[in-house]
Amino acid sequence: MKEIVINPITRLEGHGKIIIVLDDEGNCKKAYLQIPEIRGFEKFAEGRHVEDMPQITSRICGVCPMAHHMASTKTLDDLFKVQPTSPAKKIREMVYNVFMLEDHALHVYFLGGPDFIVGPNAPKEQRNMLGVVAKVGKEVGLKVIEMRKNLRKTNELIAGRTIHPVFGVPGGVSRPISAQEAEEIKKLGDESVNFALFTLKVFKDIVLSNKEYVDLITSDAYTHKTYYMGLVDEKNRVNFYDGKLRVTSPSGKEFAKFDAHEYLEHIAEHVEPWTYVKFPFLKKVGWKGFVEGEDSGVMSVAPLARLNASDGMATPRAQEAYEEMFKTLGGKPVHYTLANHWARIVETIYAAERFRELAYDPEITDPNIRNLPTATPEAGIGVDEAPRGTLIHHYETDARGVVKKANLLVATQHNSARMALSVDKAARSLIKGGKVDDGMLNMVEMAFRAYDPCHACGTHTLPGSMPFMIDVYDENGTLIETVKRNLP
Amino acid sequence: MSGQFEPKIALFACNWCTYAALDLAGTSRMKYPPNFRVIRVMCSGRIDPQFVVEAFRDGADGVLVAGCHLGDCHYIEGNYKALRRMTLLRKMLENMGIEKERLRLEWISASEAARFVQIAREMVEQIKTLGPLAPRLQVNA
Amino acid sequence: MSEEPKVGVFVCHCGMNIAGTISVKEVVEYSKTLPHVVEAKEYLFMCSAPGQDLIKESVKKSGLNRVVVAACSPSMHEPTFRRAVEEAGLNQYLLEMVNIREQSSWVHSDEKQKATEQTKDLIRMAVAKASLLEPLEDLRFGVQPAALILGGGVAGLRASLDLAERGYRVHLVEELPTLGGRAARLGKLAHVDMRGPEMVGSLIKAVVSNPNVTAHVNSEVTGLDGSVGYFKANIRYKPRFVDAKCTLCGECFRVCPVEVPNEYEFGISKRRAIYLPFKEAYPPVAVIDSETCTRCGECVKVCEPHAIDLDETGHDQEAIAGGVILATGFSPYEPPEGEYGYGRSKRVLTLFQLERLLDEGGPTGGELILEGSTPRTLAFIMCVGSLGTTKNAHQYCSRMCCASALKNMLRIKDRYPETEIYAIYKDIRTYGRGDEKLYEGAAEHLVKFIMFDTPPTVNMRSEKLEVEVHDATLQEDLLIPVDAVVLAVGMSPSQSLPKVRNVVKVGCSPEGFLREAHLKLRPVEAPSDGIFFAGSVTSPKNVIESVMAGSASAAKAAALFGKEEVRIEPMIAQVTEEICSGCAICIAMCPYGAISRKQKGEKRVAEVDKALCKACGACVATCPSGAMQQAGFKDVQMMAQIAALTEKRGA
Amino acid sequence: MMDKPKIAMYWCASCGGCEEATVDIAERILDLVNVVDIVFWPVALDFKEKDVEKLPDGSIAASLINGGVRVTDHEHMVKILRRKSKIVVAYGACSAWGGIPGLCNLYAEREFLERAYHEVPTVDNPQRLTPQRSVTVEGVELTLPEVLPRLLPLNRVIDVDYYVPGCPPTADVTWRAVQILLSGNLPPKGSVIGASEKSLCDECPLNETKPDKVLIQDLKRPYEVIADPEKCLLTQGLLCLGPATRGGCGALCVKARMPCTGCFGPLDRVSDYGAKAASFIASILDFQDEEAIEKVIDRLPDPVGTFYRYTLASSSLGGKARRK
Repeated sequence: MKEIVINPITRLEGHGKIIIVLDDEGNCKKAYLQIPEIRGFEKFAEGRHVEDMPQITSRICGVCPMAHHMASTKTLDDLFKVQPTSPAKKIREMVYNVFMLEDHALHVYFLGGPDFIVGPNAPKEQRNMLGVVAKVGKEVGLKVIEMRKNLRKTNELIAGRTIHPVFGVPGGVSRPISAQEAEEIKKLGDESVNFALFTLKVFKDIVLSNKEYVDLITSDAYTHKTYYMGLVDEKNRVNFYDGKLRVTSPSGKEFAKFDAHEYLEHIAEHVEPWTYVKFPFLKKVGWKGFVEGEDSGVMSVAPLARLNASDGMATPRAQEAYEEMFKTLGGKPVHYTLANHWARIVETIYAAERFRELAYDPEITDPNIRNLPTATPEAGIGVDEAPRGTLIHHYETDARGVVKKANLLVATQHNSARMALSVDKAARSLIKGGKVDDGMLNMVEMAFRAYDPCHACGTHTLPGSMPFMIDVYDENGTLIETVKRNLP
Repeated sequence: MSGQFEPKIALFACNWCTYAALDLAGTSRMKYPPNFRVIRVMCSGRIDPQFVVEAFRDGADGVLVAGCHLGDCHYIEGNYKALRRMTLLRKMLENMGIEKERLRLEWISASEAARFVQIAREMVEQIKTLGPLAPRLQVNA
Repeated sequence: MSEEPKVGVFVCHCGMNIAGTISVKEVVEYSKTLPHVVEAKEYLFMCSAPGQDLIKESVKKSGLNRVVVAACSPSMHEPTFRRAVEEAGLNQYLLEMVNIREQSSWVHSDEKQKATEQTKDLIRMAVAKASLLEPLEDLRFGVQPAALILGGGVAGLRASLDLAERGYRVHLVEELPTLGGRAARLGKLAHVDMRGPEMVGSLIKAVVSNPNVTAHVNSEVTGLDGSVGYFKANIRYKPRFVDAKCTLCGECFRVCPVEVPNEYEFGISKRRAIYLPFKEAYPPVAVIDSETCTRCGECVKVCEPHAIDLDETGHDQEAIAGGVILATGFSPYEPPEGEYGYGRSKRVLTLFQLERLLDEGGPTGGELILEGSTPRTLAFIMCVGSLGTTKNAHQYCSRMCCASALKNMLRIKDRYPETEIYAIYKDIRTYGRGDEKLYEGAAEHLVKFIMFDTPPTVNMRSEKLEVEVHDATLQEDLLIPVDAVVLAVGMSPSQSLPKVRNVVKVGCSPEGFLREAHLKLRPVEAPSDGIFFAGSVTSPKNVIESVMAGSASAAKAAALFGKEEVRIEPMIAQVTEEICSGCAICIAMCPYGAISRKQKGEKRVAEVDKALCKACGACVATCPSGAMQQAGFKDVQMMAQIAALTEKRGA
Repeated sequence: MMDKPKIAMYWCASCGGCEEATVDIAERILDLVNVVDIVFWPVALDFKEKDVEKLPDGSIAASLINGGVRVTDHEHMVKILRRKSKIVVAYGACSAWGGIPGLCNLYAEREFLERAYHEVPTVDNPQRLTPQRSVTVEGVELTLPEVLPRLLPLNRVIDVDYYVPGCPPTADVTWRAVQILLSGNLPPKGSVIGASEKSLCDECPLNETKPDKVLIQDLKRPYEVIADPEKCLLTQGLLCLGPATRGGCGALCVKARMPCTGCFGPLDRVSDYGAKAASFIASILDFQDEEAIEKVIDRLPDPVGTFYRYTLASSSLGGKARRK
């Protein structure tokens, strides 16, 4: 039996590697995704001042710090039994959509995007942000960079910082928005919507017009019939900031709809001894191992899942894109992992439109941004939709607001079981006869990157695509072949 | 060293009261355990919590911070600053698993040699029962 | 100092004092192995001439640039070795002493090996610190040969006169409208056939007639800048409304419509809003109490010499001095209302009120008359406000009250032989010269002495008072009907002290009196250079002791004024402006107001006034960025000393 | 002349915020890639030593390493990187002092494994499994790196040449640091580069609002008060650690009306940030009597997490003392 180790496929909360086990014919027998790191946030949260949690937990992920900061801030609202003032709630939601927009854009153009915009089989040197710039033109490239920069500057202004924000306090936000700041923000809101629509156009022109890509998206290798979960508003439309959690089944029926406070009745985590990541699953279905289908509790989150779990989008242009996507891909639910890229663009449009709506809301400059808590803290639960899926924070404190217990369900984690499936399936269908080449590895990698797990980032943000190094061992564990890519 | 654990105690003494009290203990030929290592400062108000944690890191099993009695400071109020700093520091040390007996703050006037001797004996005994600190800090040695 | 440190270690045997306990050989050999140590020597008596020569030679021969001396306490011989180091051509502050006698050999003589180990540790720590020592220069300040004296009582007057007679300028500042202080309001004094006002009066005359003295009466020091050698004081003259043209004809007193209790007579008599505090007050000029004066102008109308100006506002005056003497005295213990019936019955009075009653210069011309009659039985309750007799009482003994009470008992017996007197005491302390005679005298005159453990109670039975006390000697309860009760109250720290301490930065003891640099060795000096104490500002004193302290403080001040400059140890705080962010945290840390923020570019940074810094280091321990450091006690130096607590391999 | 200098970036236990920060230099990246080769090097993680050994020593101009050393693989790898790099830069708070994940040094590693895999309410783990160093599944041995007893800052494992502070370093700080590294004339070893020499107050818009005497009567927690935006937060009783914290960020948090929590770490002359921060805060508490002092200090239930938020792992004690 041979074993192939791919280091690292990417990093989630740390680093990841894939072990591909070949049978005697050299076909993939099984592939494992390992996350070999842990940092112990749930533990060292204990003893901290609970109001520090929004800033502490944002350090779980520097790519989506706003998602943690916001989930944590909402947990504080719940814990201190205080609602944010209406202006504060709007400021929060606006900032949050700016963040979703900026983060999705990053992925669309520079992380996952290159696989499609430049093309999966394009030379690796081009499969990166510079490749994208070459393909769509320098001014577009710079426009993207500029856009992202302005969006992040805006959030720095309001939230204090973009990476690890500080503005979240129970009952509101720490800083109001001045009238002339609001003028700038409105302008940016307009630009954002144009930018988002432009992005959809690029995607259509380059991806959808290319049959090869569409086949790829719909290919069996990237298809899994699992449950889908996401936050929805009162009309079951996608919402990133707040709402109820809705779960739809592989056949597209509503399976559950619940308030975050009931998460313990619906979600459990499975533990494997060979990886540090835990595998959340639907409690009421149960853990049946790494298998798909109605009977397996394996679920999926993030853009495609959110769209699958919803009945539509709350803004007009996003709703159009939503309908178009499902129409093109054969109706809900869509089980093609790679459709996440498209779904992400639908969400990009929603984020931009929602951002503009709030930017133009007069209340956004109202100085009444805080309700001071009076209740004694006890326990709180908060939820939001990170770019990479549902985020749930749950704290218990003593009367002085010192954390006694914390539980954190991190976005990417909800996808870990399905990711393992994807990797396994991709490896099985792509690695045959012990033949391992670069393009094939990229396919395996794509299966993974589609989920945009935190830090797929790193590898694609700059020239040179993800470095690879594969050892093929024989049964005695001696190295018989080494495939290298992008190594000095 | 003998098998018996001999604690090492860093003693930060203010020049005007405690240091003088130590001298008085000497001139009056009093006896107390030889476990103290005196570090002289002009005033207990000069004692920086950094000194204390550094002392623990560098092998002290205990730290005794001593100055003039409250209201009797040579520099009017330096010992109040020591009091505030050490109160906060002791709380931090406890949260870091260092028993409060290991950091002691005492007011010992120039004439209170006998009182120092009694405190010294007491502290050495307490720390002997607590045992050495160093091995509990070398986690990644 | 960038050059490589070369440390010499010198270990003293002090005869057998050290060598008898500590194995000096072993210590010396060990010292040689320490980083930067190029030489380690021992000697029988390092402080002796040959011992010092040994150090000097080594410095010269082996080019030492740091010296560590392990011997006795620095309080003993640091000056000696600093001199030696200086004579060897090194900066005197490149010396570090290790105290292995008082703090090792003498206290650990029965644990020789452990004491030797301890000594090695201490030397290792000292060497680590010494290697980082830097040369320092003493601070030097010129001296103004003039004194600023606060308080015009006997102590302040005595100090003023002594200094003036030595030819030094004196600014004597008295807060009240008259000089003389408490002693000027005593009746007949003990042992001398003289009234308080007469005695003090003679002193006042001598002082005010001396051209070197400027007496600022009815004035306060409202600001004091600078430090030893050069103080700049702001003296605030309160309005008196009456000038020197006043002849004390008394017309104005007659017409003034306002009448209030006279505080100078402790409330036993009344005064007008325009008044003279007491007969012998100095200057002999009336004064108007602006609080109670209604500005009706009646006095102005009747004043022939036109001495009154109701629009006077007072003024400020500056005074320069090289040293300051605080002689602001004490305040009598004021019993809370109801303590021994005080404040409830006019027949319960304090010793100070009695003094006024018995003084022929007093309101009754010396007649002991209470509510129109002379009491026939009197109880003196002693130790009121002292020896912790009541919950408000001080723990200390006020020292003067026993003698003073006894003196007054004798005067009463002398004037009204029939009077029956009880002395109810916790303890009788007639320690002063000749005071024992007062006690014997009282006994001879059949004053009845009753000792108590639990303080007596004073009950008011209609007209009569009765004192209820358990006689600790006879072990029986007594009920004594009396016509009057005298409370022998003690001394409290002066009520004006908080005001004074706002201006002159000095500490006080737990009792609330000012704190000396050293109780026994420097009893009239403040811890801060150039500030001296006279009289009862530091503890209860009788007249004799106060006058002595006055002279003593004058002598100290004179010794200062005799120099043309003073040298101060340079262990003061210093700011590194390049890293000071001007966060201002240090400023509030300084008890002497030595730190301020100065403009540097468009920002501000901390600045230390060398003259005001007293080297406590509180700001250094606080400075959050390490920009503030103390010469000779820098963080790096302290940290090196601490880091050497245990031996580090390879270190 | 020859090829552009190589700059490697390696991450240990970090959140990725440091990489994001480098991305935030935005269009300046394009200038940068003209002068250097940026070799992102995540692959190094599980690289076998022998493979890295093949690289000539010192062949990497500079390695920017972020994240604290949490597992054996990190430890192993940074040691190799040290040999291969001319300059090693501890980039970001975690690498420089352990950062927020360093707070786990208040617990033994088994305690947080216990918490994560057995205790949390969502966990469904009937066989009480815990991730293992090595397990064999279907005949294949799967190994995981070992979790170290304590998270270590980079300089407790290898020799570090320079430090870039911040959680994360801001784009400007990063850009300044990179320029210093490229400039050729390098500051003394051990220097903190890209940030300020002074504490945050120096660049804080509210510094000049301080009274001359900064004394505080109470310690307030941020959720308890609405701060006056025109007044220094510290003087309002909010625990702003700006005075003890290196400047360079431009007082971002204060501008958002939140107190500085110290992510830029200590200044050059401070050896233990937490002890120093505690020292200055305790010193300015305007209380004399012991009970009052105890009382106001009890307003702060978690002084360690407050003063050592980013520097516990690099503090004198490094974390919690082990039980006997």
